[in-house]
Amino acid sequence: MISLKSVRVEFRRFALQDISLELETGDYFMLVGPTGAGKTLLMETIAGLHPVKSGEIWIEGRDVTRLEPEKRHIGMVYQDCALLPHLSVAENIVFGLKVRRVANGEIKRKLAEIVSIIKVEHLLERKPGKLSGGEKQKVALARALATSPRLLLLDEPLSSLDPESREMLQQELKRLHRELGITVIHITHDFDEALLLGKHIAVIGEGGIRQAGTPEEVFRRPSSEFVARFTRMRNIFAGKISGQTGDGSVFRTDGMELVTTSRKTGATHACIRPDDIDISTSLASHPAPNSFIGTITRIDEVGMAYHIFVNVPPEVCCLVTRRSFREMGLTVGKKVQIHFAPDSVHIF
Amino acid sequence: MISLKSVRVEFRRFALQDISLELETGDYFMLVGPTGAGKTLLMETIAGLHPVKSGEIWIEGRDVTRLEPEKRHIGMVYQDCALLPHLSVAENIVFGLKVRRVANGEIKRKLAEIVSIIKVEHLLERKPGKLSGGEKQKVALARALATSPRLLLLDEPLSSLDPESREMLQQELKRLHRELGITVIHITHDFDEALLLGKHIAVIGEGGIRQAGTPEEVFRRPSSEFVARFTRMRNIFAGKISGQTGDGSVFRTDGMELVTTSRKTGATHACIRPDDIDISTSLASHPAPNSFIGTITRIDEVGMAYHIFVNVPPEVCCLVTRRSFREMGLTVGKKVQIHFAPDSVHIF
Amino acid sequence: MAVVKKSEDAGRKSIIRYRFLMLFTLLGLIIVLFILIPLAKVVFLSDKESLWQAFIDPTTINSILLTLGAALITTAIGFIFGVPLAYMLARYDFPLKSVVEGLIDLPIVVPHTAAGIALLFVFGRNYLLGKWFGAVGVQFVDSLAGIVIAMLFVSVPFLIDSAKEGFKKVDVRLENVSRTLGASPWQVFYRVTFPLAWRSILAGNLMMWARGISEFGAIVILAYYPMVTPTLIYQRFESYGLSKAIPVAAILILVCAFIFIGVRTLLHSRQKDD
Amino acid sequence: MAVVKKSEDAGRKSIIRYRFLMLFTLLGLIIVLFILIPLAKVVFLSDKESLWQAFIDPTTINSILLTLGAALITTAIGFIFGVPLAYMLARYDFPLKSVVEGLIDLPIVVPHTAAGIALLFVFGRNYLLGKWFGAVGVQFVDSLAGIVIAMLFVSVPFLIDSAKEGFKKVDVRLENVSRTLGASPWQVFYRVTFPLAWRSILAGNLMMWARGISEFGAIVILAYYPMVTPTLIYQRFESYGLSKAIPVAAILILVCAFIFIGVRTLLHSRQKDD
Repeated sequence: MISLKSVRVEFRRFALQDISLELETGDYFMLVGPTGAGKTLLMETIAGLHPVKSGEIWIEGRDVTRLEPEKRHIGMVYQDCALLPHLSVAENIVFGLKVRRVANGEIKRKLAEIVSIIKVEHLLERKPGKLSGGEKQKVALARALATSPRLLLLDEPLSSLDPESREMLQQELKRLHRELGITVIHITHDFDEALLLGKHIAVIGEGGIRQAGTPEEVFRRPSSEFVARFTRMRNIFAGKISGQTGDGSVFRTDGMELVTTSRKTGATHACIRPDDIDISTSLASHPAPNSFIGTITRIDEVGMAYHIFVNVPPEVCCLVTRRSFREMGLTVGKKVQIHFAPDSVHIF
Repeated sequence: MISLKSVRVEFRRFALQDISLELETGDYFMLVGPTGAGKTLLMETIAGLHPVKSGEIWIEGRDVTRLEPEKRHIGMVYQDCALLPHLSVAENIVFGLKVRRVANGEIKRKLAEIVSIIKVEHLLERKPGKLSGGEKQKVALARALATSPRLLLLDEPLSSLDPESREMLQQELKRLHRELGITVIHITHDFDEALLLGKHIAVIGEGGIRQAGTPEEVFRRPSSEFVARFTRMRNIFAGKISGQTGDGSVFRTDGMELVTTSRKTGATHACIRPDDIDISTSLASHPAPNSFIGTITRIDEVGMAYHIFVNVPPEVCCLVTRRSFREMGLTVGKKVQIHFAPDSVHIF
Repeated sequence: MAVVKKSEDAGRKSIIRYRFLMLFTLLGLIIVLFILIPLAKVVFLSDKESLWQAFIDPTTINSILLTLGAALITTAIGFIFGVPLAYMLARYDFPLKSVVEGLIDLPIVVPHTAAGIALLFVFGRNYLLGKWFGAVGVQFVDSLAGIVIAMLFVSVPFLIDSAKEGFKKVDVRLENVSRTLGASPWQVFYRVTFPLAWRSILAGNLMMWARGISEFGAIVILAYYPMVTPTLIYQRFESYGLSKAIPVAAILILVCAFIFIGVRTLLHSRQKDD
Repeated sequence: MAVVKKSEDAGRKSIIRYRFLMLFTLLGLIIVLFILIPLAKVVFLSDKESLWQAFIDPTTINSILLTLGAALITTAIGFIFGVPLAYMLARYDFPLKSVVEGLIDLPIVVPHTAAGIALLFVFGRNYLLGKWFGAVGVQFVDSLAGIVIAMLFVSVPFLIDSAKEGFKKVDVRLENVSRTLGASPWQVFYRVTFPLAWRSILAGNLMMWARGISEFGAIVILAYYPMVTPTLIYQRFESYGLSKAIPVAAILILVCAFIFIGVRTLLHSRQKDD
């Protein structure tokens, strides 16, 4: 188990405060937050590269708060890989073994083992300057894994790659985690990446951890407006609880009354994911709960789908696949009915 | 009308060859390609900042191939905005008018006009160093528009912004284009952005233009494997045409026979977009065309949807919304039926 | 096990680290003291009375004013000829560019007396340029003009290098954007490139000034008279011994140190702005 | 209209541009020639016979060997004390750091004769360190040790600055990663930081060597004898006139130019690697 207990760390004029995290051995933990949130600082602090002002860091039952980085058995991969430019790929991979004065035979054996896991045989003699982005990341991973670390820290390993290499490496990371069972903390600013890879997710921002949990929890039940915005929830409405139903409550916002299955008291915001909203062109005559009629004000093409903005008012953003979009023939100005289930309405 | 006729340009060891483009006045033209494809070089060439080796550039009926940049009436916005750090925001915006020796009264009037279009009043006195990424982009846009250019060149204006500012600026660009009717060439490496904003798209790569057309054309009917891969088509199968049907042809690939409405002869690849594929858990007994049974081998969470990889074989990637995913209860190892319409099969 | 092991580890590590850095600190300290002690001793520990005597001695005053003035003229000349060259080197490629860059820096390592000899060989009364200038009444041997020529030769690389670095730091894309906005290359230079490189150019000018003041070897060969302060120091030392030379040396070191503090302040505040 | 207008525009523009750049080129050319002509004239146009005579003259040979040797010893001392300091300055923050950085660069602008006076005031027979060293038989006045001390004072900033820049260019994250892989700070230094900064350090050493060879003002005060080549040039000039000084100056300029070409080649090939 890895745990951070109220860690405070300062670097230049930036500070992270009261960072508490806990992850099980073998977890794939995504640390996600906007640029400038201090993600790299936190990673380097876990690795022992910045002095901790207060709080504790424990790795596998051992307090490492004041331990030197070289004693922590942590593997680290930076966004730009930080391969040693004066060494070949092979020398980079075995660097950690060399400095630990592992015997030559053992180094050879270990190199062969790592190369059999991460396929970089054809690169071993090259200098890092001659590698592509994806190849560099693989080598950096191999180097980090060669010393059999207890924890692997990845700092935006995929951000600077083109989409194809990125996807290849995502699969590679998934496979490595599955095969080696190593504990991973993976930093990213891309929430989609967090959903794709993470067993657990923590959202970091405004100098601290904002929310942590499973992808489903963070994605569907954000605990604050910051997290809701960051996860591109889009439909966030301010308001207050106005009543109770059999198994939930009614949330009143400007122009809409939302039925939710949640009973959280004192909630000030309700949110609904665009993909949880049904849109139809047939306008039902009898009013159902969470069913509203509105006019399409804007249509945005987003990759393989469309965002349809329906003004009830307020304006509600709905996600529609290309196929449905074509079939319904949606256009700006058209009247449509939107509907969503009570358990899609999350209040906080 | 803007046109490039077989333009060849070299910069250091990099060359762009035989670049031909044509865009109507008032077009919003997206130039999209991977990092290192020479997009910025091409933009700077259009602006007159690199000498053209051969070919011609015409802007609004005038050959500008050898014209100095300051005579071309082109507005340009770099990814990092390139605001003049020693001048205030207001001075930046009117810089182009100052150097053209426009009268002071006219400069004031023009500044007021630009500020009324792009809302940056509250920033006018500040130095660029004190602005956020989104604010910088707005100022850079205002500066480029202040001289009423005939063509606006945007070099990845959104790439370095956080998601929220990016979305704000996308809407801003849409609005400006609509209101001012200016011709825009917008460079990006993000195909989703190209779909969202572009009236026309050109894909650039491997030293030249690979395909140009409407978003729909490029997205659904790529003309080469390069474009298909770049637009994340995912299902690309090598094979050959094996027969004709009433209104199309049959394409045979390893393990599948695909019925398509296209009659293109000599095609060597077929492709199908993941979102054009239906997936169902009820396995039909009678075989229909483009209907296959396979086993789910992998499930990837991609933002608001899932990629389901079904091994027929070959492995086919299908897109399923979160809702359908939950309703069907898809898991790895499950047998499912996939189906797609003949007009979803594109061959090239 | 955890806690004990940890403190052992941490303890051992930090001693090792301490030892390695302590050695480095010690070695570094020696070189710092080696530079500090002579300068501090001359400036602070020399006899206050003779320092004052030197300060009010018209010979000293005149020589210091001559030195500062000559170095100022040199800097102005260097600015006029050096800044355009620095701009060309920073922005354009041309044949033999790297040869020119090397040549420009050569005076930094050319022995000063050899430089003086070389200059005399060209600007001396009976030589090439010396004859031409002599025809219009300018002579370089034992004259202000000679001092300026000698100072210029040894100090102009400092200005050119600093200005070149300054110009290079100006993002070419700022110039590109300015061009598309309608500015001619000349407008781009004086409205964008020059203002943005200004601090580096100023720092280069100050550096050049200070280097001009410090020159002795080249000047002593080209123009022993009128006597610049470094020559005066040498002459006092030769004629009257160390004690008479110290006060003049102290004053000159202070002057140069102040100019130099100006350079560093300029460059330092620029880095903060970036 | 289009074609005619266009060619007009382009024609006019390029003349304006030409004029502005032509002026700059002209101004730059003057300064290039100002540096080139004296050096070229001394090296190429001096009397071949007397150049050869000077070259086989044992006084010249000995003085050149002495100068090169003394500068080499200086460089070695500078390396031992300067590189650790450069590393500390590049990697660690400590109180008064910017003062130390300023102090280190001060010798570049301190007038050379004043530096000589200051050194003599500390290392002279009757002064502080001079006494101590004298007690163990080392004396600095008119000795190799004095030459080395003078050279060290004026040339060590070049090594420290170059090494510091070299260390700074080494990405801290390379060191961070190496630490996590199990390397101690000392291992990180000699396996990562030093090898990656090596070219800058070597260039700094060469620069220091060349600068040591070029020194005159400080040496002439501390150690007129044994005579280093810059002093020899001065002595020949004073005693026999320009024509006897030229051959020695030519040889020394060539030596320094060759070392300097080495520095630039090193730094240039490094930039290509990056």
